[in-house]
Amino acid sequence: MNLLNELLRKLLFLPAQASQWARELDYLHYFVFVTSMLGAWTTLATATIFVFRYQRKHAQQTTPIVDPKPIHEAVFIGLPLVLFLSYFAIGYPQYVRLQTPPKGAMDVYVQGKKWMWKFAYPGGPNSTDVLRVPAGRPVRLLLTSRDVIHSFYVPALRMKQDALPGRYTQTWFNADVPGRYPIFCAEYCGLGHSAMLGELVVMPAAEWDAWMEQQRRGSQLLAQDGRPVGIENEDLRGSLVEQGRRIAAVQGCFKCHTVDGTQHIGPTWLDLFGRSVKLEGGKTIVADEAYLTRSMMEPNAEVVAGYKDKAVMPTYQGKLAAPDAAAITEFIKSLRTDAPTAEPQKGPIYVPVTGK
Amino acid sequence: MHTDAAAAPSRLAHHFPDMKTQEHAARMGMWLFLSTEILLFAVLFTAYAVYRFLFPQGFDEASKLAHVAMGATNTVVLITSSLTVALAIHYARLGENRKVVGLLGVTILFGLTFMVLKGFEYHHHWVDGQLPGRLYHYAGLQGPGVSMYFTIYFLMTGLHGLHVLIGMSVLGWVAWRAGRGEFGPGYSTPVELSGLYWHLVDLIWIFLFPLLYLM
Amino acid sequence: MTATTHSEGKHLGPVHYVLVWAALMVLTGVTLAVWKTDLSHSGRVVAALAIATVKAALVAVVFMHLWEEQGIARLVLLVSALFVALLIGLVMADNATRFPYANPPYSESWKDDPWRNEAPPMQADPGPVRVSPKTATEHPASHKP
Amino acid sequence: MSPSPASSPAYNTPNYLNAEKGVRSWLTTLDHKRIGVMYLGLTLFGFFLGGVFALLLRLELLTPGPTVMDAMAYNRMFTLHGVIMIFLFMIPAIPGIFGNFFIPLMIGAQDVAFPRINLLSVYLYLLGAVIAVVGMIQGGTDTGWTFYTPYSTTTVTTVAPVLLGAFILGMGSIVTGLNFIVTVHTMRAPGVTWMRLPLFVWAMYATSVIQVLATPVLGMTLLLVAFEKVFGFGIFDPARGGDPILFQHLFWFYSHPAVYIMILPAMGVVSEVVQSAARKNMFGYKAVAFSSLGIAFVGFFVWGHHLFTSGQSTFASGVFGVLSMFVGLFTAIKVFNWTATLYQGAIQVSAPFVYFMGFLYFLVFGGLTGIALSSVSLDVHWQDTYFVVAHFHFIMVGGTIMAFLAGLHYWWPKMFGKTYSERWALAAAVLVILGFNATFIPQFLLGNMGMPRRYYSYPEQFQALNVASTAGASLLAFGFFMILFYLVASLVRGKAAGPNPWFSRGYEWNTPSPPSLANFPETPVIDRGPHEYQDGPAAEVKHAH
Repeated sequence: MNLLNELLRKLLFLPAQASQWARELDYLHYFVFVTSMLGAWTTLATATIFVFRYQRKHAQQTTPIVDPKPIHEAVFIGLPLVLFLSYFAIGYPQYVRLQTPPKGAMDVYVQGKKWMWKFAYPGGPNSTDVLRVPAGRPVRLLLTSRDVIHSFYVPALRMKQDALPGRYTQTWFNADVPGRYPIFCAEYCGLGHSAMLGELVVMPAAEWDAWMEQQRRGSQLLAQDGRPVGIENEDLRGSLVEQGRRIAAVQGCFKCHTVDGTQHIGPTWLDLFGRSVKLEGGKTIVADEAYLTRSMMEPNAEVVAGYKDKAVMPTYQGKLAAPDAAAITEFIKSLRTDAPTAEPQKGPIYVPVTGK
Repeated sequence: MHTDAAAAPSRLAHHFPDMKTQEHAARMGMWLFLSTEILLFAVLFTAYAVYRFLFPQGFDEASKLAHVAMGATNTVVLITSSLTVALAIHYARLGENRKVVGLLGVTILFGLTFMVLKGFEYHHHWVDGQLPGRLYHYAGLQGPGVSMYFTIYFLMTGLHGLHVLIGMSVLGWVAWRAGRGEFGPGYSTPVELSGLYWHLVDLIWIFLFPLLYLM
Repeated sequence: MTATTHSEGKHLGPVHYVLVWAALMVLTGVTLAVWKTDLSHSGRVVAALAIATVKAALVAVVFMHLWEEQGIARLVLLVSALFVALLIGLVMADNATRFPYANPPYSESWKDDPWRNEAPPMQADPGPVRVSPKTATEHPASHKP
Repeated sequence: MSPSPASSPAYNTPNYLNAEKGVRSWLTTLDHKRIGVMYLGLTLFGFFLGGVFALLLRLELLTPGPTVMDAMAYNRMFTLHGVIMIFLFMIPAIPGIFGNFFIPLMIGAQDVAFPRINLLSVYLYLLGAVIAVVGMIQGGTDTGWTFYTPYSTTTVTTVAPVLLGAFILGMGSIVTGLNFIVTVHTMRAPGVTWMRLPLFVWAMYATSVIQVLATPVLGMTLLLVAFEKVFGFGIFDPARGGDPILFQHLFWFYSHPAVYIMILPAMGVVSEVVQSAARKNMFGYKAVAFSSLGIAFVGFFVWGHHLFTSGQSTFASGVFGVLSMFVGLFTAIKVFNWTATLYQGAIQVSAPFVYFMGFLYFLVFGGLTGIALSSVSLDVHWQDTYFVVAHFHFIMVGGTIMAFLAGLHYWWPKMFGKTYSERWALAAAVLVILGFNATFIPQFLLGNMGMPRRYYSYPEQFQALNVASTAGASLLAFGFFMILFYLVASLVRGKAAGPNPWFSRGYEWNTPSPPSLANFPETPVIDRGPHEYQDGPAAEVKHAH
């Protein structure tokens, strides 16, 4: 059984199975695959044999009128119906199980936003893009979104659920094989859709308990220091540049500004810092920290030449705190063709989680 | 559809075997067109059903802001206009074209009355800020689902009002043709088809009135 | 249209039209009367929709000549009505049986929230529907029905 | 193709092509055949545009990171590809071309019921297409063809023009459908009873019912999105209590039946092709005819299978899931009956027949993967991955386009009175079928691996299969260009086809090739069902004139 499972899984290019539900779903997959392939090839082989058997002998050959007996049509209807309904009879209860979290499952709040995943665990700890769960314990996810629809997808769990703005959807899983599995966003959400990658880390339960304990202590300390905690709390780690990149993504800067030199709705940020910029009206200015900050707060005051018709940038006065604006400026400074770029990622981004 | 019938002097297009088939085809085409209109409105009825189910209280309170007196008057006006159209069809079949012109004229006046009253209602909602979605700024009533009521209210009555305007223009054109004495026992299809359209507009209002004003 | 397309004896005349018009007027009155009664909310909804359906049927059968029309027109109307009913019915069936918090926030299905306080709200709770009538009368042009 | 014994010089006789001359006579024509030819030109241009964008998408996906364009350009391109292929080719192509050209010929009528409205549909198509395509290119629409809210209402790009364009294209689609329904009801020649209707006409009739009843829902829904985007009406706005899932319900109420608008005409085309190529009447004519109506009807109540992971209720998913199985059942009935039609036939392996076999293979696998997708739990894994992409391309490209090519090759001699090179046609058919397999089979596997759709970049483990898919796509494109080449060549230097080069007994072959302006010298009287081949050539000759 195990060998057959592995064989079929490899044959169908399916990823690892990290939960019992994933395994059972694969069994349905194999059943559907084998039975429908049998049915399909029987039909198609029959058709192909007919093609060879009944070749036309002369141009105006006559053929008998062959009309079906009721039994033929009954078989044509009955066979596929039984097969199809059996797929449904197996599949639907599985789906119902996925929609009904067991009592006592641990709740994790998942928030999708352009273009990252945030996870909040019971008692305050939270993380970005990396979800750590204990092996062998049920986890219920309550998903929501800050902006548009995202879809939380873990191929190894064969599990996917849309995250809708302003409301919650739920799903659950019980991962039982420790390991690291990719998380994708499966609902198209804009420029960073394919870079909205996360990682599910399934830890042995004891290890997870210890990690969680550490997290809780950490967030209590932070709380005592007067920092707000909760899902809104931006993570503190990472360099200023990395923070700037995140804030820019969250604020939607990349809807208009690129970081790879291509021109878009707004000027590109690549090599922007320190460059002499020609403004609308003929003036030239050096893009320094002051200019970049002014452009965030009063975007239409000094518009770069050629962007007058596209001067659609809203002011970020009041939306960006001073440290955030500084972080974005740092991020822009880091975007140089002669420096390693921070953007296009290939493969999942592995972001370390606090306390580990 | 009507134009095909009118184009040839004999009114029989070359590809139809006889007049009877041609008019049967025209009426069938009109009924199919009416079904597309019904499905067009169905979207808004679905949205109404869903949001009323989700926000019963908000819809309840918001519908109290609707002007029932004007809505009820408009109901009477539209139903009566349906009667005049039905009579116009009757007289068109008899070939009494002057009566047709008169009845259609009255119908158009009813339609105009409807639109004027609707305009007053819209004006009141406008000055009070009882507007759809993010335009809603009426301080007298706030809460979940309230602005959604006005979204649906304006979309439904707006689409319906557009249909009233289209109906009035079509009836005006038919009345002009009746004035030229075109209709009679052998040919009254344009009156019937435009009448069908007008009745559908009435039929939709029959549902809109209780849903938007009285719930 | 020629009279030959209709089977004889089924024709409707002005008398029928006026009678139907009178019936529609009466039914409009009944709708308004029901609205004024103390009937429960759902009772009024059902009554209003039932009356509207009867009125619509009268318009369709008499004014729109379904009475004397060939089968295809009736079929078209019935099929459209069926599809409208199924569209509304199936969509509402989804809203009514969903995970409650997958419906819009603070809608009816969020009312019996066993852990409302636990869920981090995505936006400020707007609270219940608030009516403050004074602002409505402040404006000279506004009036209450 | 064997030359007909009764071959006559093609353009010496008066026909619909040379009856009137000049551009103006084409732009104002009310003739259903000319309107069909205009649709052929317009939709093929749409197909070419959509195909170019498809190739660019495949090119971008050759490497995991950026290859030839940035993410914004990629997002715009898959929107263009989707909107153009669906609204400008898939939905209007077979009804617009073959429906217009052959429905009147197949029922023995002189024209469709409302010729002016038919011409109007061409102009609505043109207007809608121009607004949509120019709007998308100018405004850089990046929503995907599904226009999901709130993405479509919050994106910085322009969305309203493409919504308006799609609305107008929808109106064109509605009037085409309305016209066909009335035509089939009122204009059948004496003897063409409902049970003698060619199966293509049955399929087009079922399609038209969907077009008339579903398209208004899409039109209104798109207008609502435009109202929300432009004026902030908030009907789907989550911040104002709006429900994005409601948009999905309304959108798929049209867009799922729209899939049947695309595949039902294709099923009709291959029903004609297989009967003619096998010289055999359809096995289970009634089953095939009524399963078209069954698909049209049940197809309306399965839309929720696009929403299994959207937050839709468990109960609703169950209802939609089980209904989906019945739609699959109707398709299965057709497949079995087509196969059984080959039994005791006299099969000529011509280009149309090769495409028919391709269609049969692809439809079976496309259909069965659809059934697998609607078994609810499996969809949780596959939803929004390349598995879904491969599934619907099997149906759309493998089904509809194979059938379109089958019909094009089968009816080309009738439409233009010329024969094409059979050798080139067979070579191109083999190329297209191979290219198709190479393009889309890897995408099933990508979906199994978990690669989501609409991905600009992807983790490296997905690269090998993506490269295979891109290679297949270039083969496919090459095949299409080959077809274009020899078909155009046949117009210039093809031999005259004669009225009935296939010795087919479909009613439409009772006319000269190309047909005369009035179709039939006098109203034909039909005394037998279509495609009955039980009697000898004497009956053939009698039947053909």
